[in-house]
Formats: sequence, structure tokens, C-alpha cells
Amino acid sequence: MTVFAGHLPVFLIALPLLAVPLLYLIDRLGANSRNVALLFYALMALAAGVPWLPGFPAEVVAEIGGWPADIGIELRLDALARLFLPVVGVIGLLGTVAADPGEATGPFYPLSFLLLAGSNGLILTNDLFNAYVFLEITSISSYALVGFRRDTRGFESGFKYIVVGSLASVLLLWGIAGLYAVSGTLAFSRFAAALPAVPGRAAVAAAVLVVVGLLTKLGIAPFHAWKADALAGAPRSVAATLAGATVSAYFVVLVRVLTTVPGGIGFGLRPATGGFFMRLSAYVSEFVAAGIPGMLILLSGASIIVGHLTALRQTRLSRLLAYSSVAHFGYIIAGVAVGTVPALAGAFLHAVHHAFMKAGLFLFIPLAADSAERDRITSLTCGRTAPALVGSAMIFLTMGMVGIPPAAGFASKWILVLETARAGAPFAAILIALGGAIALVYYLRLSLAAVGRTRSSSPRRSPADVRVFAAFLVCAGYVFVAFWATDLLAGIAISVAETTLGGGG
Amino acid sequence: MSSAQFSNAVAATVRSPLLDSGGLLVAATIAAFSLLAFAFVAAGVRRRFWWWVAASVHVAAGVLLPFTRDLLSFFVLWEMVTLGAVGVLAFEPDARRLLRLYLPLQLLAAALLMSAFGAHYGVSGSLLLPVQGLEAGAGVALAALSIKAAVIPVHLWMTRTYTAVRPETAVVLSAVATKIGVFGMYRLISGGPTLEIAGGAVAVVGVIYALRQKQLRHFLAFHIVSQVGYMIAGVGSTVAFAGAGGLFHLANNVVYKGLLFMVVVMLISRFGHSNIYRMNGAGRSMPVLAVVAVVASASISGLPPFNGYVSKTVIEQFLSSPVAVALLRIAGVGTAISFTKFLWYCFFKRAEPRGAGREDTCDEIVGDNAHSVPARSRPAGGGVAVDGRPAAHASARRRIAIAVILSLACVVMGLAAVAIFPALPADAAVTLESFRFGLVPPAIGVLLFALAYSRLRPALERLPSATLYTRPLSTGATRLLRALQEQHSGDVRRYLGWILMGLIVIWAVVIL
Amino acid sequence: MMLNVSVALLCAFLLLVAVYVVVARSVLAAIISMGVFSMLVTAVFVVLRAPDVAVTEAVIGAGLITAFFVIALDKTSEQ
Amino acid sequence: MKRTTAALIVTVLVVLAGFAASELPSEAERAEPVNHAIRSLADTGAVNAVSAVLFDYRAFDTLGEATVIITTAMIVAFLAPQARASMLSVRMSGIVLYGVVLLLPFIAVFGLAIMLYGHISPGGGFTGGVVLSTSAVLYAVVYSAGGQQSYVLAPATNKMIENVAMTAFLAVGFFGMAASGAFLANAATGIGLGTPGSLLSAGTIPLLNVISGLKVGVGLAIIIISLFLE
Repeated sequence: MTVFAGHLPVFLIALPLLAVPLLYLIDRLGANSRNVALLFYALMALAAGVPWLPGFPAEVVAEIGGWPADIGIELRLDALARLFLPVVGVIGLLGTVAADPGEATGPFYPLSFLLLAGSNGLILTNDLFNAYVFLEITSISSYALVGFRRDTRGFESGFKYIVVGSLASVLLLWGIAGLYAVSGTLAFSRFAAALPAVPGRAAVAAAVLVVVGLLTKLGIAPFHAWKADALAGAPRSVAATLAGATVSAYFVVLVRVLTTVPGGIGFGLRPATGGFFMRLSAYVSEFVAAGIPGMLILLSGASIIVGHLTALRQTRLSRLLAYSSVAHFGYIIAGVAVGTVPALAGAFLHAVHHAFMKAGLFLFIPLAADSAERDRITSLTCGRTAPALVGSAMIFLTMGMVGIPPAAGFASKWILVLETARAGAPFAAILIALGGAIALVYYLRLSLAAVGRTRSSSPRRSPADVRVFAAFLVCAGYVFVAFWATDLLAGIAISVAETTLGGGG
Repeated sequence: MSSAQFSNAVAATVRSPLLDSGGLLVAATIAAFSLLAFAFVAAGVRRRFWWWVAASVHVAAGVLLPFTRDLLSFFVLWEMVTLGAVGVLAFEPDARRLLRLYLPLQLLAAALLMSAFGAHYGVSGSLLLPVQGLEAGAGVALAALSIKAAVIPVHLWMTRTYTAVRPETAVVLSAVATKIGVFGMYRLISGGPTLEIAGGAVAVVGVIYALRQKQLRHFLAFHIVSQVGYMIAGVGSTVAFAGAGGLFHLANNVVYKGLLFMVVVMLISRFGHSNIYRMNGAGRSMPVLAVVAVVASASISGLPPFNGYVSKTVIEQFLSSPVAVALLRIAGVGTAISFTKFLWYCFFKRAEPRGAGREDTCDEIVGDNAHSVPARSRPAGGGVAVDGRPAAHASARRRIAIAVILSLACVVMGLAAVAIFPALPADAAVTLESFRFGLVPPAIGVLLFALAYSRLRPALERLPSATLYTRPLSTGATRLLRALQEQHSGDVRRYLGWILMGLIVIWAVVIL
Repeated sequence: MMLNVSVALLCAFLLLVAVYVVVARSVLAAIISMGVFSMLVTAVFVVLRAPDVAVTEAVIGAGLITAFFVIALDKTSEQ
Repeated sequence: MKRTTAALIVTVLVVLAGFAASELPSEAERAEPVNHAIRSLADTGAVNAVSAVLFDYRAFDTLGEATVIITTAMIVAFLAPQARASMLSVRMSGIVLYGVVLLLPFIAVFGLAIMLYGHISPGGGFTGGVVLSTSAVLYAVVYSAGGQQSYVLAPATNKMIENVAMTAFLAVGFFGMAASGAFLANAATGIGLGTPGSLLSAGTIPLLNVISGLKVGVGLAIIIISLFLE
């Protein structure tokens, strides 16, 4: 067990990479590679769950090439990785399973394995530059997957994604170089020791670059504008994977950066006193004085406002969902920036819930739109497979997105509101709470439009439909089960947050 | 918050509900009234199964809300009340338009409440229902509760919804929606003289706006605003007896306001319109209804043997601010004028000839008549024909019976007030003495109506609408959204510009 | 000292070329100048005693990237 | 307007970056590179410290970088379907045709040399691979002009080489894992580092050099040829 555990991080990255030549070989032999790919993907998703088995060590460190972290690269399967590996694996699997077989030709499955390898690498690596490399693998394969339909919209989306993503990568690389120049190390676990507790100008500037690069990848206002354009042109299954799995991997890197680089999170705001405007200005000045975390709080506020308000006027479902993602990552970043253990736990919980909810809603599009091109809200119907079930599952997912009780999104949002308010960022709390109000307006519009009509034409039941349907139901089921398991999940998230904050300091 | 806290919060409510007399009173009243209201609805019209489910959720959440011990369950039930109402409204013929107004305001309230709870939790570290009011975020919570209670600048959702839904729906909704806002104030806010005066002011302004209405349902809706003012003055007071009075007023209001809505439903279904001035002396053709209406009006105006008298007296007696008391007295007179007008025009006076007086000048919603007549092809003078079912005299009789039961309840609640609600002061009962003082304000009201109403009416109708601020607000919002849309129009150069500018700002702030 | 001066000179020249790349009217001229830019960077790396990076920069920056851009220019200006 | 805004943004960025960078430690304050070079010779047997870093200490990054190139090659080949050569419709003159044939062996040998001597002298798999790819590209460009397509290696073969190289890289990694417990281990596997400076020294580094050189070279050849022949 221990030997295997020590190798697991490597396997989680190397095996998906190995799948690429393997699939090529199978293709050359003339066999149908899809089923093999799906099976292999399912195995990888299962492997991602292995760290949860009893008896698995709490933290596994795999030193690549046998070199320690200050000179080589190490992979670290810690609590944070353990939480997000299954999320990435399962959602990636759902997205791959739900892919339209007509579209999923050529290098589709190899690319999805590269996406998985990159995401797993992002989550596991303890090395900033190595994270950059995996980020590139992830990004490049997602650029291609976004434009995979090879139609004008797809190419346009892919192009915009590439341009903005490249800028983000450049900023990131610049920041990584800066951090290395200042600290002489690239390992997350060494930054704290290598940098002074009050970091200098250069270190902070470099850290800002890294953070901004990651925020751009995540889509936080004002770095978010590409998101809807990119996701709107992507095949739906790909959009589900990107919005659920890949983003989670980026998020993990952001958390690692913020918890290890001095000047990161955990700054402790104090409640201000005085009249409203005095208080407001005191808060703002305190945020500014708080450096990066303070900026993150302000950015998260901007994301929530901009994301939700922009989503209000969208006519296409994929764009609406993309902007809603912007807002939800605003919530999550607010929790992260506050940096107390429970707030961070709330952020993790919300990230996990959001991944499933958003992936589910993206999978709703192929069920509800009458063609791949059209996802206008007004032309959606509640689907061709088992309409009542699809409709109710969709409403349930939207309830989760809004944060209404019997769906999982409520619990995490509730925790986020309480804890941001508690930690001295009540404006973030108010915005998170208000965000739900705006969200319900557009999600209700969506629900009324989609559920109000069932398709009149004859139902077309294809195997692909059944698969999309199954993947969609898994997401909805998760959102349902997770609400009733809030206790368990919150407990896990809290322990993860504790180790994340404790280990980084 | 830890997971243990989270589960405890839920479990606490389920295992050990909070049983105090105030909560019991409110819950019991809502439950009892809602049963009658359901029967009332069922007597006349056929509603879909899911309508009943939604309405039941709405009412059940309202009934459970007083028993919660912690803020989490409070919030959840609060949301359930809203969602139930959304479900009910979704079955209305004009659901989209209704929800467009109803939802944002309700959700704003929910969001504000949630963040207020967050602030309280932040300061106190506990999610249990606070004994002394919220320790932090009370202002935000008050804003949320005011929206729910339909206090005057944010009353819009209530007046517009209650006047645009099918009339029976308003009967069901009137029992819970605004009331839990007031009840929330009772539970969450530790008030003071400011809140008392604010309540008094709301009562007066509500009455003034009610006086100028000519559609029955607008008239009742603005009276809800006014009555909520009374309740706020009561529960917002720090004096315990005033709080009890406020709660008792809440319970009374559920009964007599529901009763008034029922009367209005029957009037509308009888006459096919809801213009007060064209009811054509319904008292002659519907004598029982007239008696019921008199009882309800007397109750709301605070006439002695009825329940409204008791609660109003208790509130006025124990308020700490004399200004608030004065305001409530004025509102009382206004209520009396208003309901004298109601009774006079609807039941006793013959109709004004059509075209006399300016039609439809001061109603908040232009299209009221279209909605107050549910079935397009209603036979003139016939009975109820909602959802295409022919009216039956039996159903009308059943409805009258329900109304009579409720008017009896008004009397019983007035006479046995202390027995029903022990938190009231012991001398709150109706005595002979009370007739001497209690009759004075209504008498003034009647007198003023007789002498001055015809002169007052044009002046009232010239008042600016209470929804003066909505148009600039909505244009501003539209403009903002359009500008946002502009920024996301697909121009990559603009996206890159935003990224770099964001970077510059953050850098400037962080390193300079 | 000598090293610093030469690096500074090269860097100044780099800056000039970079500005020219941005403001050049002809796209082809801009692409070629980018090649020049890469060669200058190569020189800087050589001066800074980083021959590995210099070789890579020469091959990729000056050769490959320029080729890519020329291809792209050709493909796009054809229509 | 737009130009002014852009210029303004860039200027402010440069100023801020310069301000931040002014605090970077100077070269004198850092003695690590020297230490690295000395240490790397002992650790890996590679004279060229850069190669030691690229193919031993941080071989995992190299694996990732090579994967990036493979990914890109895969994407470009997929997104830009091969059509008739449309770019160079002119026929090349005889001088060019023969010149290229004469030149090709030299380019290839130069690329191979850079690749094989990567652990001894400046260069390495990446650079060598790029040089190698230029020979393939040159041939394809020159001889595909005028309509017919001819390559040094057929596209299918290119893809095959690419996948084999990918597998080989991972196989080296798993070999390290099997032999010493660490993925991509070199000296720890006990294969012997040899005499520093000789061609067969530094353990797996030359092997990885060749593998990644093939990967990069073939990948870039696929990319450029696909773009040309789109």
C-alpha cells in the first residue's frame, strides 16, 4: 500500500499521458478507441478516489527523479489535492462520456486525456514552474477543445480564448520568474522560508502577476470578459468539463500560491466603527492596506456584481452560465481572501458544489437545445429524454446555483456569507447574499422558459442522449445528496482548510 | 462555522421548537385562517393540484416560522414562504409580469436578511435566535423585514401583486406574506422610540394613500401598509406589553384583513368590477355580506367589542413615544374615514352615474380591471365563473358561511383577548368603560367623512403616486446593464485592455 | 564593467527595435524586425554567458517564430 | 485614441514593473548558479549544467514541455486539414532544389550533434529538435511547391515517431521508478554516470535528449508542414 501510495501522484499524471500514444496505437490498429478511452478515463477517475481509502497516508510526497523540492520537482498529494482530484476526475469523465460521438473524432479523446493529465498535475505539483507547464498543457488542450467543432463560432471562441489565455500565461511566467529571482526557489512549500515575512516590493509585484494570471484563467472581473465568448462556442460537453473540472484545478493552484507566498491570505480584517461612510472608507483603506487579499476581496465583489448583472441580459444559455460562473468564483475568492479556516472551507465546499452544478447545467444544453448551434433561452425545451425528469433536475440545479435550501449550493453559500461577515468583510457577505437574489431572477427566467414547453416533435432517442442524460443526472444527484451530506462535506472541507492554512504558514 | 454547528442549527428546531405565547398565537391564527381561506377558495374555483401544493408550502412555512429556535431555520422557512408565494403566483394568468416585480424585491429581502444574519453570527458567534435582537446587522435586517412587511417606500411588490392576482389568491397570500416580516421584527430587532415613530408614520401615510384609492383591492392593499405601521409601532417598542399588543394586532389583522379580502372577492364576483364608487348599494342584495363587512370594518377601525379595538388600545397605551401615539391616533381616524367610505359606497349608496368623477386617475395599476375580472366572458350580474366553471349558489353560501365564522372570530378575539393571548396586560379586556373612549376616534372618522370627504377627495387624488421613484430607477438599471453588455461584446482588444488595466491598478495599490 | 556596458547598449538597441516592431506600418517589416529582435536577445544571452539559452533563442525566436509569422501573413493576406 | 490608450497602458506598466524590479537582488547577492554547476556535475554527470537541470533535476518539466509541443502538433494537424500546397505556387529553380538536397544532410547532422552532445556542450534536445525539424520543413516546402506533396517522412510516420517518443520518455520515467522508486530517476537507478565529458555519460540524460529532440523535431515539422499545406 505504501509503495503504491508513493507512486500514485505520478501515475495520476503519467498514465493519462500514456493514454495519448495508446489511443493512437489503437486507432492505427483500426479498433474503436472510444470505449477504450472511456474505460481508461473511468479508471483514472477511480484512481483519483483512491486517496480516500482508509489506510492511505495523509500526505504523500513523490520526489521526481529523487531530487528534493528545492532542486527538483515534487508532487504532493495533500488534503487539498485529495479533495479536488476526484472532482476533476469525475467531472472530466462526465464531460467525456457526454461528448457527442459525431463531434468526438480525431484527437478528441487524446486531448481530453491531456486535459486530465494537466489538471491532475496542477493539483498535485508542489512546484510553481511545473504548475506553469501543466497549466500550459491544460490551456492548450482546452483551446483546441473549445474550437473543436471547426465551425466559425468554434474558431472564433478558440481564438479569443487563446489570445487572452496567452496573455495570462505571459503574466504568470513573468511573475514566476520574478518570484524565483527574489526567493531562489520554486517550491510552494519553500516560499515561506525563502521570503521575508513582510515581502518586499519585487516579491509582491511578482506574486500579483502570478495571482492575476491565475485570476484571468479563473475568470474574475475585470479579467473575465473572455469567458462567455470561449464557452459559448465550445461543444457542450467540453464546456461542462472546462467550467467544472479545469477551473477547479486552476483554483487549487491559486489557493496554493495564496497560502504559501508571504503576503498571501489570512490577514484578519477588523470591523470598523463610525457612520456608514466612515465605515465604508475605513473598510476600503483597510482592504488596500491588506495588500493582495484585500485586492482579492474587492475583485470578488466586482466579479459578483458584474457577473450577475451581465448574466441578467443574456439570451443564450451558455453565455448566461459563463457569467454566472464569474459571479460564483467571486463568492469563492471572497472566501479564500478572507482566509480564516471556516471561510476557506466554505470556499472549497462552494468550489466543489459549483463544479457539479455548473457542469450539470452545461450538460442540460445538449438535452434541451434542438441543435448544437442554438442555445437561445427562448428556444430551449425541457428535453427529449424523459422530459419531466430533465425539467425537475434542471430546476434543482438552478436552485443549487441560486442557493435555495434543498440543493447543495445553499449550504456552502450560507457558510460563505456567515464567515465573510464574521471575518470583517461584511460587504462581501452582503454581495454574496444579494448575488443570489439577482441570480434567481435569471435562473427563474431560464426555468420558466425551458420547463414551460415540452418538445412537440417526435422524440429522437439516441445512445448519445442517454449518455448525456446520465451524466446530467449524476450532477443533479450529487447536488441533492451533497445537501443532505452537508455535515460530512463541511467537516472534510474544514479539515482540508486547516491543513492548507497550517501547512503553508 | 463548523459542521457540528450546522447540523445542530437544523436539529435544534426540529427537536425542540421554540414555544412562546406570541409565536403560538401567530402560528395558530395563520393556520386557522389559512384553513378557512383554503375552504373559501375551494368553494368557488377550481385550482390545479400544484397550486394547492405551492399554497400549502407558503402557509406551512409561515406557520412553522414562529417556532424556529435558530437563524438558519428562520432563513430557510423565510425562503420557503417566498417560494411558495412564487409558486402560487406562477399560476396566475399574468405570472410573468407579477414575478418580475415580486421576485427581485423578495430576493433582495432574503439576501439582506442573510447578510444580516452573517453579521450577527460574526459578532456573537452563535446562530441561535437572539434574545435581545441582532447584535450586528440590525439595520440591514430591518431593511429586509421592511421589504417583507411592505413598508411604504418598498410596498410596491405587495400593492401591485395583491391587486393584479385573481381575487381569491390575495385572500390566501394576505395571511402570511407581510405578517412574517412583522413577526421577524418582533423576533430579531430590539426597537425603540424611533421604530415606534416610524411605525406611526407608515400607518398615517398608508391611510392617506388608501383614502385616495377607488379600486377596492388597491384600497385594501394600502390598508395593509397602514396596519403594518401599527404592528411595527407595537413590536418595535421596547415595552413588553406594546410588543404583545403589536403581535395581537398582527393576529387580529390576519383575521379581519382576510375577511375584508373575502368580502371584496364576493363583491367583485357579484359585480364584475372593483370600483368602490360603482358598487350600487350591495347591502340590499347581499345583506349578510353587508353585516360581515360592517363587522370587519369596525374591527379594523378599532370599534370596541371587536378585536381591533383591543390591540390598538394596548399599543397606544404602552408606546413610549407620544409622537408615535399621536400618529397612530391620526391613522385611526383616517382608517375610520376610509372604511366609512367603503361601507357607504359599497353597501348603502346607490351608484354614481358613470363618468362622474375622474375615472382611473389615481390607481397604481392601469390595467386593474382587466385582472379583476378573471373570466373574460363573465355573465353580467351572475355568480362566480372562474376557470370556466359555472357559478353555484351553494358555493356562494359556503363562502358567506366562512365569512360569518371569521366575523364571529373577530368578536371572540375581542372579548376574550386576554384568555387567548396571556401576554397582553390583564386589563386589556373590553369593558363598558372602553365603549366610552373607544367609540370616539371612529365617531370622529364618520363625522369627518360625512362633512369633508367630498372636498377631500380631489386633494387626495392630486397627491404624487407612492411609486414616484420606480421609473428613474428602472431606466438607470437598464442603462447600467446595457453598458455592461457593451463591455462584453466580443472585442478581444477590450478584454486585453481590461486585464492590463486591472493589473496596473492592483500593482499601483499593492506596491506603491 | 565592460559587460555591463555592452549589455546596456544591446538592451537599448533592443528597446528601439521593439518600438519599431510596434509602430511599423508594414506587417512584413514588423515580422522581420522581430527576427532582428530575437537575434539581439541571442547576443544578450551570449554576453551574459548563457549559451544554451542563446542557441535556443536563435533557433526558435529568430528562425521558427519568424517562419510562423511569415506563413500566417501569407495565408491571411491571400484572401 | 486607441493607440494612445494602448501606449499609455504599456508605459504605465513598464514604469511600475521597473519600479518593482528595482528591488530585485543583484547578481552579486546570489552565488547559487555556481553552486548548481558544481553540484550538478557530481549529481548527474552532465558537464552542461543546463542540460542537467532540463533533463535530470527538472526532467518532469521537460516531459511537460514536450507534451505541449505534441499537443500543439496534434491540434494543428487536426484543425488545419492538409490540402494542396497553396502557399508557394511558384516552381523552385534548379539551384534551390539541388542546393536544398545538398544542404539537408548538413542540417540534419548539425541538429543531431546538438542533440547528442547536449549534456556536454550548449544545446540539447529542444534546440537539436528544432534544427532537425527545419530540414524536414525545408524539404517539404521546396519539393511540395507546384502541387505535388513530398516529404522526408510521411505525416503518418511523423505521428508514429512522435507517439513512440512520448512512450519512450514515459518508459524512461517508469524505468527510474522501477529501479529506484522515483519517477525519472537517473543516477539513483545505478546505471552509472560514466566519465564526465564523454559521449556516453550522464546516465539517462543523452537518451532523454534524443527522445525529446525527436519529439520536438517531429512535432514542429508536423506543425509547420500542416500550416504550409493548409
